[in-house]
Amino acid sequence: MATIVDIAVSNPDFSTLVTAVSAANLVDALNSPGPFTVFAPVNKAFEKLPPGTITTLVQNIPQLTRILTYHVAAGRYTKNDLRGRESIPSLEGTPIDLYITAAEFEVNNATVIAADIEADNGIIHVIDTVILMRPHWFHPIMRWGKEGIKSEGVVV
Amino acid sequence: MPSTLIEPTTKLPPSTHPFAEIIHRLERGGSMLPDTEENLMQIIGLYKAYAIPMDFYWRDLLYIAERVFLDPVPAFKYFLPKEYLELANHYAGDNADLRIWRGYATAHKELLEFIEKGELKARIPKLFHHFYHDRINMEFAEECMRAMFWHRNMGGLLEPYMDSAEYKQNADRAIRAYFRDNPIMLGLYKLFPDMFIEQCRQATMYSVLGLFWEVMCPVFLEMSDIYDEGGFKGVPDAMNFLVNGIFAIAGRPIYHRVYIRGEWYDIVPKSKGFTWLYEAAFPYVEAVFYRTSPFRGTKSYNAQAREVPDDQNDFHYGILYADKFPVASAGIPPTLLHQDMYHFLPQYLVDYYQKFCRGADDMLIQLGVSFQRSMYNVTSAVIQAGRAAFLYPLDDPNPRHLWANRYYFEGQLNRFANPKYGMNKAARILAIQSQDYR
Amino acid sequence: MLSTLIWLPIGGATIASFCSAKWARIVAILTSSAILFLHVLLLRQFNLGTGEFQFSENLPWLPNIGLNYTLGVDGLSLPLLVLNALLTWLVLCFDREVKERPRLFYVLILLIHAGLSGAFLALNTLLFLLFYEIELIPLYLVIAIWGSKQKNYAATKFLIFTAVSGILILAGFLGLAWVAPAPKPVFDYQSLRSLSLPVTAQIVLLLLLVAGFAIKAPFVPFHTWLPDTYVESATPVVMILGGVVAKMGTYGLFRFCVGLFPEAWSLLSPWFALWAGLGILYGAVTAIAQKDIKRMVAYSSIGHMSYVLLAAAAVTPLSLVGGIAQMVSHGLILALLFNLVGIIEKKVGTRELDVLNGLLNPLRGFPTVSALLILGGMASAGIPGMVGFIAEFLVFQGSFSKFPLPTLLAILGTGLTAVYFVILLNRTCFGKLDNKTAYYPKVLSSEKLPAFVLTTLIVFLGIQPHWLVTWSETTAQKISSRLPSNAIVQLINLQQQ
Amino acid sequence: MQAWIDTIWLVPLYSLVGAGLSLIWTPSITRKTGPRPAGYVNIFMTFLALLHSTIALVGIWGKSSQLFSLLWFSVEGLDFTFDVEVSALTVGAMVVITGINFLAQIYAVGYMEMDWGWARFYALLAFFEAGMCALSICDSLFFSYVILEILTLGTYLLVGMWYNQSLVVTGARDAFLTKRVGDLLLLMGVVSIFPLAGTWNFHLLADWAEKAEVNPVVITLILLGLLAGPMGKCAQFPLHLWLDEAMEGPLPSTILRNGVVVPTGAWVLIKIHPLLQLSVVAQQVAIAIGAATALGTVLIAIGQIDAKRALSYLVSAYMGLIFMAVGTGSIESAYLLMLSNALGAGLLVMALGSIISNNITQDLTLLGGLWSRRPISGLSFLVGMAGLGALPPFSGFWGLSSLYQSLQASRPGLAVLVLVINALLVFSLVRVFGLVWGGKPKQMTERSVEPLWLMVLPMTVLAGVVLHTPQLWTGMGLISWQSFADSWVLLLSTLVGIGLGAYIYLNEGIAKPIALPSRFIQDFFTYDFYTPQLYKFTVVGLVDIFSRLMYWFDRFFVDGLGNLFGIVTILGGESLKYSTFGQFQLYMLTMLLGVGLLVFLVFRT
Repeated sequence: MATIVDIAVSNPDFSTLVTAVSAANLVDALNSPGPFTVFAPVNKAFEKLPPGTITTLVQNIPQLTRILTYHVAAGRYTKNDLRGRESIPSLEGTPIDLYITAAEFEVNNATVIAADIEADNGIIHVIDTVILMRPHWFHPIMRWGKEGIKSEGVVV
Repeated sequence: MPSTLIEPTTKLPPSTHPFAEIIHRLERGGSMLPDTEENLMQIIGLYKAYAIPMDFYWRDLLYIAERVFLDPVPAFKYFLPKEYLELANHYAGDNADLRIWRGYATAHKELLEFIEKGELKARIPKLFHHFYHDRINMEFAEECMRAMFWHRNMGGLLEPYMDSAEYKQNADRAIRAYFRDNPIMLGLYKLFPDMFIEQCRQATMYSVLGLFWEVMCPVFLEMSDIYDEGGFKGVPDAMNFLVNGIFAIAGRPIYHRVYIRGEWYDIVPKSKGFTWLYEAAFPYVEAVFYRTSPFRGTKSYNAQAREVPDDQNDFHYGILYADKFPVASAGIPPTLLHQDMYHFLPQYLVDYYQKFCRGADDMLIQLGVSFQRSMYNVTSAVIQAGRAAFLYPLDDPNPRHLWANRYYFEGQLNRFANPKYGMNKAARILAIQSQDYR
Repeated sequence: MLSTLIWLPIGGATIASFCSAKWARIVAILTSSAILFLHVLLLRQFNLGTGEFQFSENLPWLPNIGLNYTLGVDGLSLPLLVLNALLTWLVLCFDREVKERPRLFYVLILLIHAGLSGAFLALNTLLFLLFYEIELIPLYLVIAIWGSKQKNYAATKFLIFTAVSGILILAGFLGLAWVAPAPKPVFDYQSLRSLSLPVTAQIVLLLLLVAGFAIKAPFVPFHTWLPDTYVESATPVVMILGGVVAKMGTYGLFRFCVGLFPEAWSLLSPWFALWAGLGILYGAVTAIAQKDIKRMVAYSSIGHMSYVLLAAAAVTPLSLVGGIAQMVSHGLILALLFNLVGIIEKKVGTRELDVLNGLLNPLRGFPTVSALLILGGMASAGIPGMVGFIAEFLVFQGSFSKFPLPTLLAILGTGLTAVYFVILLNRTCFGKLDNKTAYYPKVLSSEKLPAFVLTTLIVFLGIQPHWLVTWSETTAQKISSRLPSNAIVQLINLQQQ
Repeated sequence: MQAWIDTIWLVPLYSLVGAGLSLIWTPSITRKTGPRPAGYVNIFMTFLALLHSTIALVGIWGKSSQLFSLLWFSVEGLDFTFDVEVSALTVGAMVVITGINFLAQIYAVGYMEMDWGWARFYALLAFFEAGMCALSICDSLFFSYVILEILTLGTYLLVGMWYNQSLVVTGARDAFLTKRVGDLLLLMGVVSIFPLAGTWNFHLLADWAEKAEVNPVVITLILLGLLAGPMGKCAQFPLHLWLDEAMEGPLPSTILRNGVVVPTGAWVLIKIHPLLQLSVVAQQVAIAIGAATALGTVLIAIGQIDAKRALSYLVSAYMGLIFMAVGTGSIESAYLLMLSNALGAGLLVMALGSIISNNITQDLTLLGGLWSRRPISGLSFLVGMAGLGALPPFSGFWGLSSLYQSLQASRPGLAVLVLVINALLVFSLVRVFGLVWGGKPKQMTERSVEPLWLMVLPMTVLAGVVLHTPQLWTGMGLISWQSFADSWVLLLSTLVGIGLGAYIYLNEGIAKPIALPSRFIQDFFTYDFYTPQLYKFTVVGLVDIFSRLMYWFDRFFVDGLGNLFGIVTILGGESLKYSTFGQFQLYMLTMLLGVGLLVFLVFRT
């Protein structure tokens, strides 16, 4: 079977991702045994980003690396494996939020448009939006919004 | 001619939040600041007036972080050498990494003129301008830095990194090199190493804020130029420009290096992958717009009076909560910033302020209120950018997504409705909804 | 010379009443400036060496009833004349508040000035009374025309009280003329002074006069016209009213009560001293309870006039100089305070202590007005370095050896003065401006000018008090020397029993 | 050299000139540029004053004091003369005042770098400096009163610096009124002593006191009045609360206040000390007040969680010791204590201020763990402690030991009290040190750097001065090591204090905050013996109720009577609402009646 990188390279929909991964020198890492679970944004996902975003990242490889590693989790997780979990830790360090029902599979604010693409060294879930690390205040704010002002939720 | 807002296809029931009207405006892609021509003029004018002192702030912050570093008697830290005045902004000019401002990369011409002549309009030695307090109030920039430094746990990876062994090693190398010829300081360093490391952390924070403002300065200048060309149709346009700017620059590296005897010492190397958005922008907004520390002129520091919160998270003394009327009274630090902006107000704003309240006499307060409006707009941009980055488009057809957006907006606005320590009373969000607040 | 002081303002008023409003103002300014200049001349020519009346003028008028046009000035009347000239000048030159019927206003103020000068200069009891009464008409009109809401009530109350005061004084003077052992009724001050009357008669007449002047000054409990009148009057009016008009009461006390009935005065003075001490406390305590800044300043006046009573009671040269100084200092300070309070009321639209706040704010408040208000309040509370302290201290030091207890009460009173002025300053000047309402118009520099002039004088005379006290030294000695010594008083006391 | 001495009266004027110039930079006058020149100008003027007084001090050193008088004005034979005494002591006091103000002003450049009220602030500091310098050469009771009273106003304005803040407003009010109470009693004393002594000159008063024969009750009352002034200034029971509230003012002014402003009262007390021999009761009262204050406030200080207040109460305690010293006639120790306090208390405030300036909180329970990162401030604090407590060879010891020895002979009970107070004082300082510098970092102290050099430099300079004071004293022959041998018990009490403090507050094993077994007792100390409440229910409440009552009486009784009278005479002036013209007629009627009566009376004869 093919590695994660092989699969990505073979699909023109991932061309931006592949460019980014090679710019960040992550090809070798993603070719290693792993296993990894990769949330792979399609080209359209990158196009959704405002102009200039990619330029800046490509100029700054460590920062690009950080964004890319946020799309990768250690271990091989299919959609079913992930069911019932709220999040999994990414390689970058920040957890990736999950929302999974029978019909839906969302990570952060991205929707998985093709789940469970098996590779030698892991598994790929194709997503329609580039996901970004949610800052630490994100969840308390969401909770506070949901519970209303009276909950006196404190932003940590 | 307000700019067009989004009309979502899927509709949610009306919000029941105390600021429901503002929530609805945000959901349609608007700003917390109402979309009026007057507001647009005020905020853009203030961005311009802010950008020019900011051009000094970021250059001097970097100068202090990189050159002054741990000088025990930094008496001349506000005297920028030519090198730093000519330092090319990475986001302006022909050789920019990403050209945000179409102008030039060196220090702004109005700034240079001010440094040279000041309000005294006299070509006298710099030192005299300095002692006459005819200068940029760098103290304000340093206070913002201190707020970011003192308030902790605002996210990002840099903050924990500063406590790591790796950081201490880097700092140690730089400190030893810096004090190579100064046995007294070296001896002190031996005795109290933590004191020096802590100073070094502060220098790092100088660098962080300098790098943050290096970006904001051309952004604001460009906005002013676009406005002058008739480019913005309304407040949301101005906000969206900021949202796009935030995205574009999000990945900008944050680092700290020190220049000692012709050699650069990395204290926080670029290779750590620290980014502008996570390590500078978010902490900045949190520390400066929301928290800072109570003005001594308005709150008692008496521990028994319990006016100052016990928990840093409850601090709410930033621009979004500040009372602008005491500006220029004793103990009101933002006066420094307002004075700096006062020098660079565009003519249309000067004329505008002349027409209200006491005209030239209380311009400092009037521009302070405008500044508050403009910062509510910047905060709106941060909130919208956060929504775009971490949540869903405003015209998302999925109601669950729209609900998430609403929770997000309501959660953000709860910060202005919280009765704890009277934050709801302090927040000026309702005041800026009206044009009569000035 | 002295006649000019009376007739010049009357002449000015006459001319002004035939001019247009604009010209009337110019005439008023010119007249008042000329008057002020004449007073400076008077100061220069005044002989400090004698306690006698100077520049005397005497014209028989209605000799058969003893009404003669006799004028003279001494160290008692001189400072008050100058105060009168100064305040009139300030009011006429700098006032911009009176927009309605300005011509009438200028005319009336000049007439009031003339009346007051006449009263201070008159050396004939009937002439004094004439001026004392005549000046009431324009005063009544300025209160009733330019006052605020309850002006009619206030003006009427003022009128009734002062009329009663006039009748009492008239009765006293007539009685005095009546009992005088002379072929014709005596109204001439100099002659009256040389009379020696039976003590009982002295006491009766003295009490009549004291009651009359006590209403005018006023002293507790005859003061109730004061708060209403002061509060309802327009700022320039109340500056004159509180600054000089009230001084006629204390002037009369010095001139006629102490001057004409030395024995009776010595006899009753312990009671007067106690009255003064209690009055000071009463005024201070009631002022503390006020919620309206103008009313508070008005109440402060009640206590402060009683210092003069204390000084008069003691009749030592020092206390008399102090008393005269206190009249001047009180006139200056009260005029300053009313001027500033008037500015605040005009700009903010309220005088309520609970509403006012944060006026020291440098951009949106009134920093200069507030700073001067602090200075004025502190001067009134007797903080050294300002004129109020000098006057009060001389009164205290002068009175202490004679009446220790009332003096200590008076000192306590200055403490309470500090209490209400601190309340006033804390509420109005300190604190934070309200974001919703604090869009007050700014104070023009021309509006601040009278306050600056007064402040300069208050501080200057506080630092260089020589210029305050030197005028009245010999006069005070003379008045005091006419008092019988303590031994004689005791003798009289014994006889009474 | 003599020229410098002859012109010593210029010293207060320098700072007054500075204060006057500052007005130019008030924000309502100078709008286009900032207010900082006001600070620089005043620092320069203070420097001139410091220079002048130092040169004069060198000149007058070892010479006898020079007395002269300047006539202010004279009225009715009463001469108001500003009597001046130029001696090493008085000029030395000037050097201390100008020196500390110089350091405090430089410190303020750093501490208040973001304040826009420099003009007012520096003008007021200069005002204080001028007042205190004038007081130090003043040899007249009258002028001492005048200066104290003016400084009371200065306190009101200086505490009221940040007038937008509500507690500042009440603090300024209370400081003013409390001090004013003392001043008024002092004024009563000033007024009432003159008829007896015939002079206000301190030297002449002292001469008079030696042979005066006066009514003991009268002189006791007068002396109690004279004592009240210093009591108010020195924040002694029961007039001590204002100092607590004055802590709402800017910290650099606290340096000056704790160091030298509060001791102005003690200075005047020492000046009137020769009079105290006229009344044993007055002496006893001075001692009792001093002892009660010293013990009470040092206990209150231990109960404070606010950093500034924990220090301010110690100043009251120290002043209490001076009251004891003056009451027992131990003047030399009073002077030593005063100097120790000026330097030590000032330094302590500087050290804590450098912490507060960037750790924001003043709450001691939220501070901690700063030693490794803030050692300079920590060391300065320790030096300040050595400057106050009896820790030989440092300066605090000598004053205390001198007092202890003088008491040991005459009043052993009080000597023991001094030991206790010293132990508690040291304990309270170790407590503060432990809470701020000891322990582990807390949220608010996780990030903390030594502040700007403009604060660190004056702090270290003052620390150096404190460390060298004993050397100076030895050089001047003021102290000798002999006294160390005589008062080793004092050292013991210090060690007990340090030991106990260190055991509790530098010990991780003991949970903090320390709770006393009785909540009541703890609150009793924390809330300052409930003095605010006491005031509220006694003096303040009384004045409040009484004033309302009197006003009610005034409105409804006095005024009502007047109105009734008015109604009877003119048939209801208010209710009938006459037109202006109608009233005018009425008045004319009264006039006519009066004149008619006159004519009738005249022609009847």
